[in-house]
Amino acid sequence: MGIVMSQDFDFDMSSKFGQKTFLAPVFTASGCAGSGKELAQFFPLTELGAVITKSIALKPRSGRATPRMAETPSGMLNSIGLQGPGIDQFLQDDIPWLLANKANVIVSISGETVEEYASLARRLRLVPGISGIEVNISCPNVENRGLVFACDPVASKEVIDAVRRNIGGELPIIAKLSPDVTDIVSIAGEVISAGADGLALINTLLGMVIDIDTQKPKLAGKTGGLSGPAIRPVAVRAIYQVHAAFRNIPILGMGGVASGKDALEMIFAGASAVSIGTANFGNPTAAMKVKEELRTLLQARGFNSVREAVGVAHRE
Amino acid sequence: MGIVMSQDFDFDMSSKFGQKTFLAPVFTASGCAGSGKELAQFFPLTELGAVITKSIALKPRSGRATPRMAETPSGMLNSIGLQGPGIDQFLQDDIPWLLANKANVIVSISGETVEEYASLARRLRLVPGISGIEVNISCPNVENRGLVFACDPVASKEVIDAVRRNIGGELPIIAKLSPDVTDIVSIAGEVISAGADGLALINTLLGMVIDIDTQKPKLAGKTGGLSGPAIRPVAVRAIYQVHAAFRNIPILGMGGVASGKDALEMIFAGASAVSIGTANFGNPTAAMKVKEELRTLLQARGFNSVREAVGVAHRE
Amino acid sequence: MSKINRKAIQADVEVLSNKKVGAYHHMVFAVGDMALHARPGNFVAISVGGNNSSMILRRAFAIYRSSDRGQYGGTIELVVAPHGQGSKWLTGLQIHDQVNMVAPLGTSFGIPTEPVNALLIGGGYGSAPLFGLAEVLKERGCRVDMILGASTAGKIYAPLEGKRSVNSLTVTTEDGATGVKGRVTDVMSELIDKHNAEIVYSCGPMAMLSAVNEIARTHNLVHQCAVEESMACGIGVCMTCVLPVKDNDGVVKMLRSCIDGPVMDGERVIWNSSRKIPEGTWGS
Amino acid sequence: MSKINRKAIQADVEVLSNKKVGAYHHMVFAVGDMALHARPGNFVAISVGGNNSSMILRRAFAIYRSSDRGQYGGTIELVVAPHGQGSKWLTGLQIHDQVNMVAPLGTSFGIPTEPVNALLIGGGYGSAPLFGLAEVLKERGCRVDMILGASTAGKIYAPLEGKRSVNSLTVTTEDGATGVKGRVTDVMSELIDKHNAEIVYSCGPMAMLSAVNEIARTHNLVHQCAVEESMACGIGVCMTCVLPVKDNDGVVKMLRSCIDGPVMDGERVIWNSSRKIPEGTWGS
Ligand SMILES: Cc1cc2nc3c(=O)[nH]c(=O)nc-3n(C[C@H](O)[C@H](O)[C@H](O)COP(=O)(O)OP(=O)(O)OC[C@H]3O[C@@H](n4cnc5c(N)ncnc54)[C@H](O)[C@@H]3O)c2cc1C
Ligand SMILES: Cc1cc2nc3c(=O)[nH]c(=O)nc-3n(C[C@H](O)[C@H](O)[C@H](O)COP(=O)(O)OP(=O)(O)OC[C@H]3O[C@@H](n4cnc5c(N)ncnc54)[C@H](O)[C@@H]3O)c2cc1C
Ligand SMILES: Cc1cc2nc3c(=O)[nH]c(=O)nc-3n(C[C@H](O)[C@H](O)[C@H](O)COP(=O)(O)O)c2cc1C
Ligand SMILES: Cc1cc2nc3c(=O)[nH]c(=O)nc-3n(C[C@H](O)[C@H](O)[C@H](O)COP(=O)(O)O)c2cc1C
Ligand code: FES
Ligand code: FES
Repeated sequence: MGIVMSQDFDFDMSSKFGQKTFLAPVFTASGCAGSGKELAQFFPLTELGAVITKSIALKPRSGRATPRMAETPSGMLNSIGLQGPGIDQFLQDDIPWLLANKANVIVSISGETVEEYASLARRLRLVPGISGIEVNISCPNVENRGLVFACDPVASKEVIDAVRRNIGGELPIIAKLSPDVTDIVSIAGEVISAGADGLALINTLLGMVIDIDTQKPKLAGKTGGLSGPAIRPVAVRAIYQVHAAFRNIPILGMGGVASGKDALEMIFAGASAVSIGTANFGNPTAAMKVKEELRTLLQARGFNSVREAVGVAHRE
Repeated sequence: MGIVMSQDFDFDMSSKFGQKTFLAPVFTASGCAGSGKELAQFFPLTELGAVITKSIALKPRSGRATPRMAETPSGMLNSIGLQGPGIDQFLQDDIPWLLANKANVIVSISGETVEEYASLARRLRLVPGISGIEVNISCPNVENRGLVFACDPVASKEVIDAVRRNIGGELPIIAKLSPDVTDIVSIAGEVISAGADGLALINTLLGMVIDIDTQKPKLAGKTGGLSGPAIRPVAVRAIYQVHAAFRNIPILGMGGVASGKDALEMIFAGASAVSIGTANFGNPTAAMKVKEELRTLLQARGFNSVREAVGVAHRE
Repeated sequence: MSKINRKAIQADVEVLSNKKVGAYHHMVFAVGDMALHARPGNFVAISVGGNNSSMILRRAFAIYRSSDRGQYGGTIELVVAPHGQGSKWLTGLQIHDQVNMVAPLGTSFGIPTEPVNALLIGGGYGSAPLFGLAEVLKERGCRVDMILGASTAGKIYAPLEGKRSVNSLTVTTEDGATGVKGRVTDVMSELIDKHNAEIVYSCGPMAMLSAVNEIARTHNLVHQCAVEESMACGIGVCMTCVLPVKDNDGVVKMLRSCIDGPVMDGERVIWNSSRKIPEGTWGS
Repeated sequence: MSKINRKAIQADVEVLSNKKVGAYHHMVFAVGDMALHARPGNFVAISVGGNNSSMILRRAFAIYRSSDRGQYGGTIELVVAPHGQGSKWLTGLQIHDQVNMVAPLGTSFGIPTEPVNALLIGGGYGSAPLFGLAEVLKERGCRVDMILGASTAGKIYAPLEGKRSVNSLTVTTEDGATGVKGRVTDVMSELIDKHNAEIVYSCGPMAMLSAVNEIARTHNLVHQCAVEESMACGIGVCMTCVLPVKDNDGVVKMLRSCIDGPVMDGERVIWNSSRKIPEGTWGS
């Protein structure tokens, strides 16, 4: 059933994406938790709502050359370039370990064509035990001059449509959107109309750092994705705008969450749960810290569940 | 001639926008230097490339209600709402003082319709002594459902076109773009084709902070503009992308510049000069610090002028 | 029209002393010439968090006392509540640590040219600027009575040497732990009458100032108050700290509390205007 | 396949000592049980900048020495160069200050089961992990010779007690201020021959490791090196710290230097691959 047990019987921290219920409101963000094993030495993965795996492609990918990261004020740039073993080896190595360790798993997928997303969905519909699929559409579309899917409403819709048609009934589809667009609400509308059960907001912002000594972009890939507390106000805004437009679509909030306070901000803005990305790097136990602090803050404010707090900032 | 004298005879820090030469590469960003008087007690305004005035509208505006600001990690949100006395009183009070104090002045204008921008341009063409006009197109277009001009290539072009036709020959037009768009290069292309002599990159990013105690957006205006070091990587990326596409259009770089190192990053990315915004709040002498540090860094790298350093990060 | 405080100086200054007093920290800084022109009501703006700080804005603090001579040259004293990130960092500093300060900033309390009976009202750390004011008023021959209020005893800042400069001190606490149980406004009317107050000075939370203003108005008293709005710059360049104030011609404008304030004429302020622009405000 | 260091612990640890030595700071931390499983080559990851830091990523430092007993319980020692923002903050700490540390992390130097002649080569602060390694090798009956190089004398870190654990120490500096003028690779071949070196261990800048590897290869020697790539997490979750390495089947993969390293088999590393993915890399 995709339900993990949690220690709290008195306080309901669950969220629901499609048909799946997740008992803890804190997830790990795609690409920020390794294969799960690496964090598992710091806390039990069963404490998470789910592990969202690093976006996986059909084929193995070496990713981008190094340097792949640059620290920025209250943030960082990364340009990993979706390094990964490809779906086959991923399903063979990573998934069994996660399931054996009773982690809830949401598989994040990435493709270069609509058809690749469709193929990935077909592969995943047959995999028992996973709890959802996150569709990372912040990837360049090779069939359209490399324009990122998430920047184009039509392409975004096509991808989710293809995944929906190929995934079958049960697995919730979470569409992960990019903030680098003029109108995130309209992109959200498109993917919802194509059948997304939930939204992940937000992916990184496109940024660049120049090394003043080499006089070149610091990252080998030149641009990179900006993440961390620096972008939190942009994430909160995106969540607020999208929740205002689509009250019934659950949102997984992310972008600089490092404390319970940060998580609460996103929940008040309209997120049903949050994901921890960059904060894992600075603090391997960040997810547990966020979860504990969030519970304390919610209880102090008289909420009996996370659900009650979702979107309260929209009340007049 | 719009040329301010500077103390350096050995090192050329000048930049050129249209027909005007500015001897110092550090400007103050619109809305971040009051009327000029307030900073003048900390350093002589003649040390600046120019003072860019707070965006002025045709009519007086009270701006937004308070709270108007929220501090964020390495940044801040503001929602001033373009408070100002309107062009008449501005030309009567602020401009004469600035000119009497020998400051170089670039007037920033904002409007709610294309016609308002045109009217503002007509008013400014008759004003002796000013060195340029910055067109802030990050304003809601009342004739198009409040959609911000800068988010719409057609509207952006129309505004610059109207200003160009009304301003006359001499005054350089600097179009100030918003980073909240899917494709800033195409917007840049439109305003350049309409006759912009230079670009100001970037305006603030739309953000939000929620107060977890009141459970409401912290700002009375709900959303606000994110500025400060947090957004610098986004600014550097925008400058780099636009300079790559339009090598001959001078760019005024801004977004989190607080040190000479930050300024140099933008210059290497393609800016001809930089503007200091939020950094003035934390440090009233930030502009002078940036200017001195920038000179030292450039000289240490063997550059004989700022101009030589513009865009060097694009070299293969 | 704006009253830029042209005496403001920016400098790195040294912490001379940092002592916990009730819920607050009394902090002394060696500031050199910066102290020369500080007047009661003026404030300082301090950078917080150190070199690698994620906090990019200064914090404003009312000047509690200043002295332009003494063992350490000029000094400025503050009363700081460890509230959020910035003030906690500040109150965590050690002797000899340095901070960057801009001061003196803003307007100061208007001082009557004739001796009058003054009632000074402070809420929480809002008492800080009132003791310096009391001294000046006393020097001018005024009678000075003071009311200090807070939620609880620890939040009343009333040091011994401060008390010496007032004719009477009335304390109110909401929990009744010390002084009169209640709010400053519960005792204000009575004290106005008792001491024949002719002018009211106040400093504290906006809600208190508003309530004080109402009572001062009904008694037809001049009310000088030091307002506290969120400030991003403190020097007049950002326009975040505004509040609606009537000008000489009765026109309501959004004025900067860092330049046209913090001390303002209470009668001119349009109170309770947070989250809305009052109707009729110029330009709205 | 990856070798997660399952001994890693996260804790707030206390600065016991912080002394400037030449261009570096020798720092000692009271770490309790964290020291128990530290091996030469392992590193620590430290949060920098304090509570309000704008630096969100940890900094990695090779463990110079560790001890699981003594006056202060377990200790870990580091050699830190005050380079940029983070390391300057760290080296500015006082005794009794606390930092958050995750350790021990990464792989350790492989120790030969038989006594062999080992040549240890360090560049700059890269000497740090080599002294602990030398001690272990000596215990195993190995002959240990060491070369340390740097641009100038102040950047050679070679404390007296460290020197005791090696049979010979050769120093090179690029400016010739001390030792042989030149680079470690200028004296390396000669020392390999002279001492019949059978294995090379190295730690230092990537360019040095690459040059050392080239010479080790021409002498047909095993080369264990501790690489230094920019790390965002240090614990294997971010994939920023990768470099191309041949696996057992000769396939080149981008491996994480924080988990599959920092100590790697020099022969397997594809050197000089910054800013490009070598041809034939798996998945590219
Ligand atoms: C004119 C003036 C005088 C002041 N005098 C004193 C004083 O004498 N003693 C004292 O302890 N504090 C005083 N304050 C409040 C002080 O400036 C800080 O706002 C307060 O210490 C909280 O900052 P923080 O970093 O701890 O909290 P945070 O919550 O981390 O602050 C975040 C941001 O919100 C702003 N903010 C938060 N609370 C307030 C508030 N109550 N008023 C205005 N802005 C706020 C901060 O300035 C900061 O920009 C004064 C403020 C003003 C404007
Ligand atoms: C495995 C390993 C072991 C290390 N051991 C030591 C040691 O024993 N002593 C020591 O002084 N330093 C060591 N370093 C380097 C150290 O981690 C910091 O990178 C260095 O102190 C610079 O950080 P900063 O904050 O001062 O500089 P900044 O320039 O402010 O750093 C900005 C970012 O770039 C990264 N970075 C900068 N320079 C380097 C570099 N040379 N290598 C990797 N990342 C870099 C930083 O980690 C940080 O994320 C080691 C690094 C690694 C990966
Ligand atoms: C190193 C790194 C790798 C990432 N990889 C992925 C990825 O593979 N797929 C994806 O959808 N998002 C990826 N992201 C984006 C994060 O999942 C998250 O959306 C973003 O970083 C904002 O959250 P944060 O500020 O908490 O990190 C990555 C982020 C980082 C920092
Ligand atoms: C308080 C405040 C007011 C601003 N007002 C204006 C304005 O009136 N017109 C405008 O074009 N930009 C305005 N800006 C944007 C700045 O000019 C600048 O583009 C932006 O803040 C990024 O630079 P910074 O990070 O250096 O502040 C304002 C920014 C701030 C923080
Ligand atoms: S605080 Fe910036 S104008 Fe008052
Ligand atoms: S530093 Fe994050 S995976 Fe190695």
